[in-house]
Amino acid sequence: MNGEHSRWLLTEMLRVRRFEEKCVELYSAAKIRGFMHVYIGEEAVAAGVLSTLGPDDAVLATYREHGHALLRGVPAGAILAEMYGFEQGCCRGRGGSMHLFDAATRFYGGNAIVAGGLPLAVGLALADKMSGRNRVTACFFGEGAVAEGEFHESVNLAALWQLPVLFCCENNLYAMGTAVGRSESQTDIALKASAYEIPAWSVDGMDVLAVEEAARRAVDAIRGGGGPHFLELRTYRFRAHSMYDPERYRDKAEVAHWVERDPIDLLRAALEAAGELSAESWTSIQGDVDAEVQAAVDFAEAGTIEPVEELGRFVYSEADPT
Amino acid sequence: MNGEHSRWLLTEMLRVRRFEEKCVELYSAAKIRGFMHVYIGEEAVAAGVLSTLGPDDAVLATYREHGHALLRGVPAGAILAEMYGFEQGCCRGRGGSMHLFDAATRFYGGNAIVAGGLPLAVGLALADKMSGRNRVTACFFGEGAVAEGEFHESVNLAALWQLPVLFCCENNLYAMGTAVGRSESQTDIALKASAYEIPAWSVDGMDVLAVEEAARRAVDAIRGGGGPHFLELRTYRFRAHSMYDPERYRDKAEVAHWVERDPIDLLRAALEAAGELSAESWTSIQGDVDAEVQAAVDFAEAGTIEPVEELGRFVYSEADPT
Amino acid sequence: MKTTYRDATRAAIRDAMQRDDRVFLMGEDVGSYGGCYAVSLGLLEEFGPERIRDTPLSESGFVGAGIGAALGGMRPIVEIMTVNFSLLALDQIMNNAATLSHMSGGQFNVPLVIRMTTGAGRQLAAQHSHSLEGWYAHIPGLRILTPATIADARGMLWTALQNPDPVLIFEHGSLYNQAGDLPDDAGAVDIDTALIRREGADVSLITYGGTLGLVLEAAERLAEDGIDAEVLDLRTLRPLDDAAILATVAKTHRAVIVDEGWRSGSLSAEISARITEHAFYDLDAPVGRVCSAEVPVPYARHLEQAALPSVDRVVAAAREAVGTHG
Amino acid sequence: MKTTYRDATRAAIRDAMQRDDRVFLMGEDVGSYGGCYAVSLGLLEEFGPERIRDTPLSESGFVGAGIGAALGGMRPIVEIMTVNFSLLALDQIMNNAATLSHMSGGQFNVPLVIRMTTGAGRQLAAQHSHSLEGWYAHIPGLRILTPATIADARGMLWTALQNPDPVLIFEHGSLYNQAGDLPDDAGAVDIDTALIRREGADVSLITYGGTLGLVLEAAERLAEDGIDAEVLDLRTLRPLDDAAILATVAKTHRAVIVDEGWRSGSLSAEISARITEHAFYDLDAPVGRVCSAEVPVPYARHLEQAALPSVDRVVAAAREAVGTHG
Ligand SMILES: Cc1ncc(C[n+]2csc(CCOP(=O)(O)OP(=O)(O)O)c2C)c(N)n1
Ligand SMILES: Cc1ncc(C[n+]2csc(CCOP(=O)(O)OP(=O)(O)O)c2C)c(N)n1
Ligand SMILES: [Mg+2]
Ligand SMILES: [Mg+2]
Repeated sequence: MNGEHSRWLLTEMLRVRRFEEKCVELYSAAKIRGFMHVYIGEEAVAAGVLSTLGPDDAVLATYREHGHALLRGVPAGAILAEMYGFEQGCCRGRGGSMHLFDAATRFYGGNAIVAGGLPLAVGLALADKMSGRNRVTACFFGEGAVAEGEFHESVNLAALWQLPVLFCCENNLYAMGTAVGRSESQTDIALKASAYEIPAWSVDGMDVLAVEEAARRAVDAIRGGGGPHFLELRTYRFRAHSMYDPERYRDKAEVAHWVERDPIDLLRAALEAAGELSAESWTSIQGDVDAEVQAAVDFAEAGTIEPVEELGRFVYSEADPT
Repeated sequence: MNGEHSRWLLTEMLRVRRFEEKCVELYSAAKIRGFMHVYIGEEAVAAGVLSTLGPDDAVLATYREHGHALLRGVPAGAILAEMYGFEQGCCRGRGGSMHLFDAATRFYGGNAIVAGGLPLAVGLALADKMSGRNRVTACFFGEGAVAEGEFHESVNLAALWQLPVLFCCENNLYAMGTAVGRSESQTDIALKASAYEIPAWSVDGMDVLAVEEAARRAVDAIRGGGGPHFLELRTYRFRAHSMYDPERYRDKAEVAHWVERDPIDLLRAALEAAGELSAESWTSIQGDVDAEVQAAVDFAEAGTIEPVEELGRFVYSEADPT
Repeated sequence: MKTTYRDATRAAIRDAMQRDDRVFLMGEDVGSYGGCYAVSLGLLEEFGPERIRDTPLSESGFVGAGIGAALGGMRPIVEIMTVNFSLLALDQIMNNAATLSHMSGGQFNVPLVIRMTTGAGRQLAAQHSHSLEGWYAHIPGLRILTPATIADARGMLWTALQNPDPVLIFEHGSLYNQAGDLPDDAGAVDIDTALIRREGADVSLITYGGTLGLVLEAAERLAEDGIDAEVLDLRTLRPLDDAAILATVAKTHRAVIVDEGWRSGSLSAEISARITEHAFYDLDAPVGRVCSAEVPVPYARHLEQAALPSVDRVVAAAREAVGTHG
Repeated sequence: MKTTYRDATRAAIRDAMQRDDRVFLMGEDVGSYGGCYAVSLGLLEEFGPERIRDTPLSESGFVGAGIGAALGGMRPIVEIMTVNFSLLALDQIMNNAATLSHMSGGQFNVPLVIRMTTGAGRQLAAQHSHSLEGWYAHIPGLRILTPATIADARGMLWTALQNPDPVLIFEHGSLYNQAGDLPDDAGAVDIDTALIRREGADVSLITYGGTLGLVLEAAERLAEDGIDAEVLDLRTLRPLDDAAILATVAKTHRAVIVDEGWRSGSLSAEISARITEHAFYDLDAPVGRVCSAEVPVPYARHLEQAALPSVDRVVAAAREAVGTHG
């Protein structure tokens, strides 16, 4: 175990966790509105995969994408201000929680249509391939998306054209209240993906080091011209689907069982066991993370709304950026 | 070899062949308009599968469905009159070649949207299952349809709900000008279908007895409660995709190679070899078929157009048939 | 009986399920989740998973399966969570549901009901907030309903299920919590006619669905200024009740149409055109329209609200219509 | 130079491919088949399979991939064979292409061109014959073009490719064989303005795309009766050129809109509503509309023809507009 790198991964996961715990608080305080979906419990997936990408690569995620945006490098303040609906938000308040975008980090959303981002990922990768750029496009989606036709069409296109796409299926066992066995006739998602003739593996999505290792192998293969790869990341969401979900469809024991495999706790314990995480170091990590979150809140709280006269802006581009 | 039954299958295939050869002639004479797609070369598929169904079962096909309609029992005259655009046509001239329907034989089209019929098949089977009726819904589609999202969603639904659907993929190697290898990352279609956890086999689609045997096995299994089954029928269209296709995408040698395996010739030769088809018998079969085709032409030629005042009829139902 | 639009919708589904074995409800999370907007809460326990049928995320697939089941003699109620997702099923809706009867020369019909949530106002942003019911009303072969009241939420479904052809019911998301009274014996209502929700003599405010409430509020506001507005609730967007539209215009000689769809190509355009065609010489002022701004609905509350029809905008449009009479 | 609409369309694609490396054509059978309507015939040989890219049958997938490629810096031309199939891609078109710029606060834009064949008249029946371009014009974020002439077929594509936002080009299937002259140096044309195709003083006939030809024919017929019709070709359906529409109406005081879409909720309704809103007091007669009958287009030739706008119907509508002046 590389202590420094692992501590960094731990920090990354904690950043997401604490940021989202704050989001939940702010949602209850009605600072954030609309639909909001948190990633709590699944942090190892985004942390492990995103650490393998470079700045030129592209990332797409779903409506459950605060963590992906944050770890991709979108400033926490800009994300939070977005959820406040403020002009300082990463989309000037137009997108909200489900629609975070950031050109600077090539973060192409945020997409509230299940599976809607997959064809975009294929296209981004196609552009790279046609332009001779050695870049990877990583696309995150839930196992619920696998039933959609757009999933099928996208994976087939990527495979046919051997495009540099990393498909990351966050299999958290439920799509809202629908257990995977009631949405997929084939519940082994990696096996299903293999039917498109692309390399596909399942990974323990609660073990960030395992995720990172698998992602690195896939990303290296893609960069080497190996075409699309598929990772099924077996994980679990600790919280409700969204802020409106009374969770009738799963029992507390199941949740408790998975919470025992909290990815943050697991890594922390491993680091401690390896003598790589002193109490001070853990305290300092937490302090840094809390400071970042607090700064984000301060930034968001100081935000302002866009003048209502600007409502019609950006429906069409203001200047041709070509 | 059961001589009588095989002669009947031979007759069925010949009925389709001669009927469609006449259609091509009539298209050239501008009696038939619009898009028309013939099934010449693929007759063993419809003949072999449909012979295993009963009158209560349901059938759906594509725009290349003259043969399916005919062998399902739609009168040849009504089909031809439909292509003439006449009131005596099976859809009163509203559907044309690509949209044949017939309530009496539970023939639910005729669908000119590739893969568009698959969800309907799932629904028809769902209705049967929910109503406790032991019926099979057979759905024909080309291998090109396999790339569509509707294929994926439909097979998954049928598998999940264990519905009595017989999926019949007519793999004739091309979707218009697109060879299967350029449309499917996994060209073994039966293998691909297996990924939905349903029984799936490939069959020589030029051998009507093999098709029939496979279909019977599948239909029996479905009737026995075995859920959906999938047949990949390996076949070839001898003619162009439609009447407008200059066939730039395949060479004559390939076509010639497949024409050697003409399903009608193959069965005829086998019957002759087995001493089950005398010259007189073959002459008499041809005579009967030609007579049927001629009667259909006579029927269509005597047809009349629907009064133009009736244009708006059937957009909404005229009476609630509940 | 005190109830809500949500509960009335559920009561309608339950009633239909009890009365007709062929009826079933199918859609994403209608079952064990209890329905995305809790409309179907409790129905799984009552009717079981065959008839309260959870589907995978496969809008085209399960809408098409609903069409097939209807062809096969069932009376499916298919739920699409949100109008934007229905775009995934448009092939099945337009190319199959709306055309099968005509293409087959009347041999087949599709007695299917599709319900979906529509509309904005809850900060759900551009992929969950559109109002496409007026746009769907363009499609021949469909019938489009927009229950705006608790009574219509309770009563339209059964009538829709009796209809031999596909019916789309659009439930505005902001109505589910609407509370009010419903007679204990409330039942099926007609789906053919528009209804005057407020009588008036000076200007006709024509609307439907989610905007009925604010239009009634605007009418009260106008009354304070001595403007007596008539409010017509279209209820059914296809076919439109032309007689009711023309009757109110003949009475008031002025009309403003209020519609949450994007303005260009909205249903309000069609109504305006029809009024022009059939009542041109009755009109004392050009027909006015209050629609949504032509933007993908933004998340920020102030922007979202600015994009939508409001009481103020309706009042202003009505005043303009009245002020400009010739 | 003698050419056809088909060849002019191909020349436009070839020219764009030569001028800009980022341009490529993608769609079903654009390559080895030679294009469903032979538009792209020969381009595969010239530009190779990377840039003349055959796709599987996956409308949602490859339209979405076009959006992604545009985001990634390319300038894709995506071809959908027939307008009805575009319904399969509507999620990508409305929920992504049309909204990404706005949702992202202007950070991203989608310089994508989607071409498709539209319209009836060739006995292709209900699943291949609709005219949905006016319906698409409802969607903010899109630009909708309908080249009606050889010059526009040749010239609109390049301009569309320079546009930073998604542009849908609808080519009416009956135009491909249209023959005519094109200057040797024909090139890009503007896509912002409607054009008067015939000057006239008595009535404005407003149309676009596939119906321009019959409207011009109707104008000639009307001229024989001494009615001097002006013909306005809209060219771009979104955004509409309001100035041109209002100018012709201000001149003639009478308007008939001719549009192959189904009448209810057609583009003609929007134009009628706008004329009413902005030129009500200029009008000497109600705005007329000639649209398609509200039926899924039937196969039989006589029924199909009866469903579509015709010279006779345009002449009759124009006569009525002129005859009823106040
Ligand atoms: C096309 C579409 N259908 C339905 C929804 C409503 N919806 C939002 S999230 C969700 C469940 C998705 O589950 P999954 O893909 O497993 O992702 P998870 O939420 O578990 O991360 C559903 C049904 C949607 N947003 N888009
Ligand atoms: C959704 C859709 N996209 C495109 C087409 C145009 N089209 C008609 S047939 C066809 C090829 C279909 O090939 P396949 O499914 O293999 O059937 P085959 O024609 O070989 O029998 C295409 C692309 C269509 N009808 N529907
Ligand atoms: Mg999930
Ligand atoms: Mg094929």
